[in-house]
Amino acid sequence: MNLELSPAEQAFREDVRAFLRDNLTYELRRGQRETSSMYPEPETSGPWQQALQRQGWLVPLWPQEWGGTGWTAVQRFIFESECALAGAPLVHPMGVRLVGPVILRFGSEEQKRRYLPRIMSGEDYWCQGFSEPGAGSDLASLKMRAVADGEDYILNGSKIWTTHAHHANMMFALVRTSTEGKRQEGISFLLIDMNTPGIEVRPIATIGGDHDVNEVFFTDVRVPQANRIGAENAGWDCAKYLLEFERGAGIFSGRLRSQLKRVGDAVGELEASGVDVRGDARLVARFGEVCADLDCFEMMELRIMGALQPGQSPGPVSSILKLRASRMKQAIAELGVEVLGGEALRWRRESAGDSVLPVLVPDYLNSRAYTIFGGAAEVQLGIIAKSVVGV
Amino acid sequence: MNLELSPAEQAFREDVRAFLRDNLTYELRRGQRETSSMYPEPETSGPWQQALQRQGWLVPLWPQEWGGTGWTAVQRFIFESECALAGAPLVHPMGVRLVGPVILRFGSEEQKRRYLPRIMSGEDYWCQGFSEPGAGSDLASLKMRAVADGEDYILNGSKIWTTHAHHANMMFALVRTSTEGKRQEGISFLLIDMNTPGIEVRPIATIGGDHDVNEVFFTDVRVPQANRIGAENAGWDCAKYLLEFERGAGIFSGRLRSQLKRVGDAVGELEASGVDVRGDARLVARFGEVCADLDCFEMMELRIMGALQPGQSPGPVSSILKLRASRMKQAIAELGVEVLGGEALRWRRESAGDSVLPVLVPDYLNSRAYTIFGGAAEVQLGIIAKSVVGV
Amino acid sequence: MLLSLTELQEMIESSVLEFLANEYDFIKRARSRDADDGIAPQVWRAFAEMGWLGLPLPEADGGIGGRAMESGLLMRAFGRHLVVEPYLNAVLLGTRLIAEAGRAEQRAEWLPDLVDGRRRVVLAHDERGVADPWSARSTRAQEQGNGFRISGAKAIVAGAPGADAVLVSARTETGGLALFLVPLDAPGVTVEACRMLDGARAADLRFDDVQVERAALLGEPVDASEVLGRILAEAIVSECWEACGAMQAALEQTAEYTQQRVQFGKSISSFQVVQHRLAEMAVCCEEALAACQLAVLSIERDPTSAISAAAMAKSKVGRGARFVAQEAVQLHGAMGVSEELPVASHFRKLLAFAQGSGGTAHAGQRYGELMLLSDAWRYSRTLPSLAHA
Amino acid sequence: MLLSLTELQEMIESSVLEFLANEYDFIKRARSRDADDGIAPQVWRAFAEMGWLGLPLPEADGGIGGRAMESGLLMRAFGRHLVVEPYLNAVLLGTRLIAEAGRAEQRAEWLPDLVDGRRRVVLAHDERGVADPWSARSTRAQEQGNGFRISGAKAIVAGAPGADAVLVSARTETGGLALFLVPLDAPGVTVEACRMLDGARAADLRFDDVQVERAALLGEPVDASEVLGRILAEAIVSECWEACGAMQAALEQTAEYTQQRVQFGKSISSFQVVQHRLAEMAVCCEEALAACQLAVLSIERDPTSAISAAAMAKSKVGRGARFVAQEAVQLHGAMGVSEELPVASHFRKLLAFAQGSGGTAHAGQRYGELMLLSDAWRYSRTLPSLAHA
Repeated sequence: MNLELSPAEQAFREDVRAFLRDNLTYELRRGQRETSSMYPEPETSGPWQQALQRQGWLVPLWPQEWGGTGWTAVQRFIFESECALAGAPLVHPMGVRLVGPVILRFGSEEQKRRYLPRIMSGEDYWCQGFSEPGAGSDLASLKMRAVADGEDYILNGSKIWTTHAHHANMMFALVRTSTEGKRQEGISFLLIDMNTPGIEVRPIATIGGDHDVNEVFFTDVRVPQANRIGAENAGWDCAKYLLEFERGAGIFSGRLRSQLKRVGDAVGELEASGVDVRGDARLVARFGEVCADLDCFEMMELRIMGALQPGQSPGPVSSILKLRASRMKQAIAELGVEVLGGEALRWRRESAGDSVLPVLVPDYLNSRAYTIFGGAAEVQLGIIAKSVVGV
Repeated sequence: MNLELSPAEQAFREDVRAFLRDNLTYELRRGQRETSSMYPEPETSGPWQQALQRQGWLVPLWPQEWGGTGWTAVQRFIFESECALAGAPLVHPMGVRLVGPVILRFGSEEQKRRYLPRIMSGEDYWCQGFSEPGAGSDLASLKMRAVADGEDYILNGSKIWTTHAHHANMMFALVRTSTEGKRQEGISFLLIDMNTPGIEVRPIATIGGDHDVNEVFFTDVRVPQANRIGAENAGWDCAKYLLEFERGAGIFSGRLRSQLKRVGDAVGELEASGVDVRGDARLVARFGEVCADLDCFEMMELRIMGALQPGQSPGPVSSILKLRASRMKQAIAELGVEVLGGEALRWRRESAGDSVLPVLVPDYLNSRAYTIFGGAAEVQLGIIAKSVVGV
Repeated sequence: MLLSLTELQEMIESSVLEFLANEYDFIKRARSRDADDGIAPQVWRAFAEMGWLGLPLPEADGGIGGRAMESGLLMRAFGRHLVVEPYLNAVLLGTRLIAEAGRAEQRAEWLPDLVDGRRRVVLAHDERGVADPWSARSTRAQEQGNGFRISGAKAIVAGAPGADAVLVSARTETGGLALFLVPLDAPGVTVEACRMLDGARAADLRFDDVQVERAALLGEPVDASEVLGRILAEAIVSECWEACGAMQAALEQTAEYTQQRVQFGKSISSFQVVQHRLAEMAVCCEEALAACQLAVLSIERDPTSAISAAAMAKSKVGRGARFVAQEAVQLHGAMGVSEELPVASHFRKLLAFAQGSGGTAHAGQRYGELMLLSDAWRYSRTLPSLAHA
Repeated sequence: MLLSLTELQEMIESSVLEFLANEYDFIKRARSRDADDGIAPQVWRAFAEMGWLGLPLPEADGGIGGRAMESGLLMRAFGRHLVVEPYLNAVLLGTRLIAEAGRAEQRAEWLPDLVDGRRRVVLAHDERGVADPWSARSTRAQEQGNGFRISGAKAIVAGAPGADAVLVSARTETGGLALFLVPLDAPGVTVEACRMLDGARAADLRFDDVQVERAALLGEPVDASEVLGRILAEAIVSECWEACGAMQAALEQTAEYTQQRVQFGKSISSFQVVQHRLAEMAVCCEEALAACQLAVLSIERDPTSAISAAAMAKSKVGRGARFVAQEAVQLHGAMGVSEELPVASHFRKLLAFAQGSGGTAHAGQRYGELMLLSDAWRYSRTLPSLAHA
């Protein structure tokens, strides 16, 4: 076992750094640094997506014919780490990491030709219509109906917690096309133009004060059946594939360290303004523990994700990564609040020059969602017990 | 609400203190202080039981005609606190607090006259035969058979985790007298002379190195049916009553503070020998937190137990007390180990003059049993959820 | 011993709860939250009418004569309903300090208006980077002519927007701590308003060579550390009661939500891990209540124990508050991070509590120091201390 | 990058595991535990025959040339089987220090016997009340004539009973730290044997004006702090591997036990809270392994990072060890506190680990200090550092 880079890996890393030096502007870094919600706003993620697209690095995991890079897992780890540590914006994942792979796997040639280039160019901005008011961790209980009518479906119902629905012009959604058989068997996967009449987007205010998620109401919304991916009632397979793909796609450690850097920078900023942070032995110890946790998480992630073959999924062990990543996010955010001390009582959303302080409290508040969304911690623990421990 | 003592309560407290001054010898206090297992050895608890008996304070909760004191709940709290804080030995509870009340409630006049005086005098030393190798938290699944034969029962089976069975001359036990109907309905409550042929006591070595518990094997052991308390197959009622009574009898806070005093004394002892314990800010903070926890536990216990009418049981809220008391025990013990630092690596069982250090590690090791025995923490949490939260 | 509430205490608690249930539900609360100074006029007026603006004052001053327990019960109800009005900083600190430390003419000038709700004075004590509520301040007051010149900055002073004056704590040349009554429109005072984490309004205050007359000094020209320290400690205990109310409400809302919410074909309250989590939350709430009760009973018994009681209660309630807040959100699932239900507001309230007044961890450390300096940990904390044999 | 073990590493690990599975099960382990010096002669002989007593030594010294990873894998297997022999203090510290810091004649005199198992030297470094492994010692060595006079006390020196000599760390008059090879039967040396929490044997050593010749000084007369500090750090990392093995074994035993144990009509592993607890334990084990791997790979990349790597690993593994040990016992129910199953022994082993070498909490604090003194926390810990832009 060793962590030394081969000459090729070393050269690749230098290419990535050169690219970042040339393309990652101050504004983009600042946009990411000031983001307290899960994803940056399109004015930050968009230009970055275009830079990656120009470089040919936007969709590393796609087949090479469709723009994939053919990188090894270690290359991908290097790429993700370098981007995150340099403070690059997070690419909005709904297109390139979620619906893209589903279209690649289950879509028709026509669908591929129509949607994939628009995903890459950013012309389409996607949102995900999975969760419903009654269906969270138990996704298969979703109820939104799609009733066939000529060449269309008529949609009625609602989706909830829809991230950036207010920015998106497209939604991929799971809808119920049949109420017979097992609950999973009556679900279809649809692509929906958000400008279709009958769609209403209502913002949901959230704990950190960001406008991130929405409820989306559908009243007699007409969607062409041609927008269905795969067969009718076979949408559950798409959803499973999407989750499986997502599982093999996430590299969290760089992003988490980038978050830790904000906290470390806050220590420096407070000390520079005369506050004695390092004199608090308990806080120093907590900083050390969080650093140790993150170092180990990074090693664990590299060992698991870095050893994958192209297209290979890490399997159930990814639940350990997901669980730990979400808790790390919370632990780092909580450390940030502890560093702030009484300053955390201040509620300020507006930017304050280059100060990292204002983002720390909203970041902590929003971090509470990380053990809830995308497979709650309790769900991950159940998977780990069954698949890793084997009980 | 106030905590001021009435003149009568004040006078009572002074009586208790006077009694302790006159009767609690150095040897008795030392015997208790050096006890790392759950109960002190008979040579420590025995003489103390006799002193209490002489004073008429041995069985406060029994009816006054049988030796009870008729104290108010606050008086009992004062009594238990003063005894514990003065370092008095714990009275072995199997006779006076467990089987005694069962005999008082369900026993015949003859049984009462035979057993109660011997419990009080200490002539009989009791152990409890409830748990079996397959029946722990799920007590009703016990299997040890008692088959009627003339005027006797013939017992076959085994009991486990039997505290002080190696000291006891009497056991009260739950045995299966029927395998029909619900599991709870075929159980009887028997008193067993430990000198009966066919009984074998095997010590079980435990984590802290103490000999505290045993496995007891029964091979064709003949016990007179006259030793049965209550009707045949009605033993479950006795067990429930015993547990209910026990629930209303425990006052933990004084004992816990007495344990904390050992830890605080260890700080003093180490500092006197040149070790800088108080210079460790984290340890000081942890000491403060444990103190705060205990202070609040004491207040909570006083509010709940001190408000009871004679004979009244606190009900399911006692699960909160039991849970917290067991965890406090562990937290104090763990603090003791942290205070020891590297000295905790030393395994020494022998006494070392007046030093409190040797007892801290075994105390911590044994403390792990407190969330297991007598209703595991998981069982208490289930009761709290159902009865206190109401879900 | 009396282990239950007195009739007066029960009356105060039930009248506060009744008022808030009617006039301060999660919807009506927006009136206060959205007001520029964080106060809905009709609410503050009602507080005055109910006598609560004089709760901690002796009857001679137009108050109710409430002690620590009465303030605690009121604050617990406030915590349950997430009251954003600056009651603590205005009444339990500002008004009370004037009543206890003010000279006769100061009391006469201010108290009637404060109790009536016509004017409002808040304490300006916290400074940036100074965690411990009882440690020295950087703000200085220098004698000059027949008055003082005050320089320094106070951070996030709750209730300052719209207040008539603040009580500024400042170090004097003798090294002691003094309190000055300073109108917010005095020359040299800069007021920068901000919102607080729990929805309340506050302001950062800067004092640039602010000239005040000698009469602005609260009380006689002696060190105010003792009275300020004690009343700050009592206020921290009151905050613990407030947190206690917020915790209990969060628990109840979570228990209810988990019973209604169905996943995988059953209510999530039927999952064992959810049940145990709720049970742990209930234990935290019971312990937090005990901490609050013990703190006020200790203070009522011996006012000099206030700082120790505050550190104890803050450490205990703060740790429980963190657990209850986090689990309440987690068990609410996505609804926990939305503003549709009160739970997110409870979370922020409890976070504000945990971070305020020096923070939870600091309180534990301080209590540890106080304990190890004495031998108080050897004795019962509920039974009165005796001359020890 | 190579993210899997090399063939040599796999071979070492499997041979150790195979030997221990055959010769060191929970019953046979009693031979070692009950031996007066905590060593079963046939076990130590076998260690020598397998070459493990020379594992960390270069081949030129009769060793295997194992680096941090090889030592770690062996120690992980030792942890799984709860080996009580003083391998760490004798081989990874005593022997290795002589090999790395000894003069040629010292190496020639001692190494062959140590590698063959004929003699044994352990490090005597820990002192009462001194937590940090790298902080100054109180034991002093004063130059006298052509030698030194050593005075001081060393606490709980593992493996001292039956050892031929100890390497004593002592402060010299120049303020540096030196190591001295002192036979245990030297005049002025007092040996008081004791048992350790994990079943091993140790002794408290007192040195009362012990006279040694100049030749007893290990290595040249220069400060040994650097080499001792680094090798101590590597030993702490090895202890982390050992704990990692014990944690994994405790997890597996608990998973198996909960599947067999039936309560309320079903195996307790079917209760959701038990499943989640097991899952949390599994996560701790995975993370502990990652900590150990990262630590050895960091040290192999840059030996000067050993102290930082040790603090990181100790903090992480120590916290996980506490959780896994406590839950393993709890989930075993009463069987967890009895000696009938190995779990109680794993608990004690993991407690000893957590308390040793300065303790878990101290390691976290030290790592925090090291991090905040540098900007290492800004960069990836797995990718090699570059000149930063």
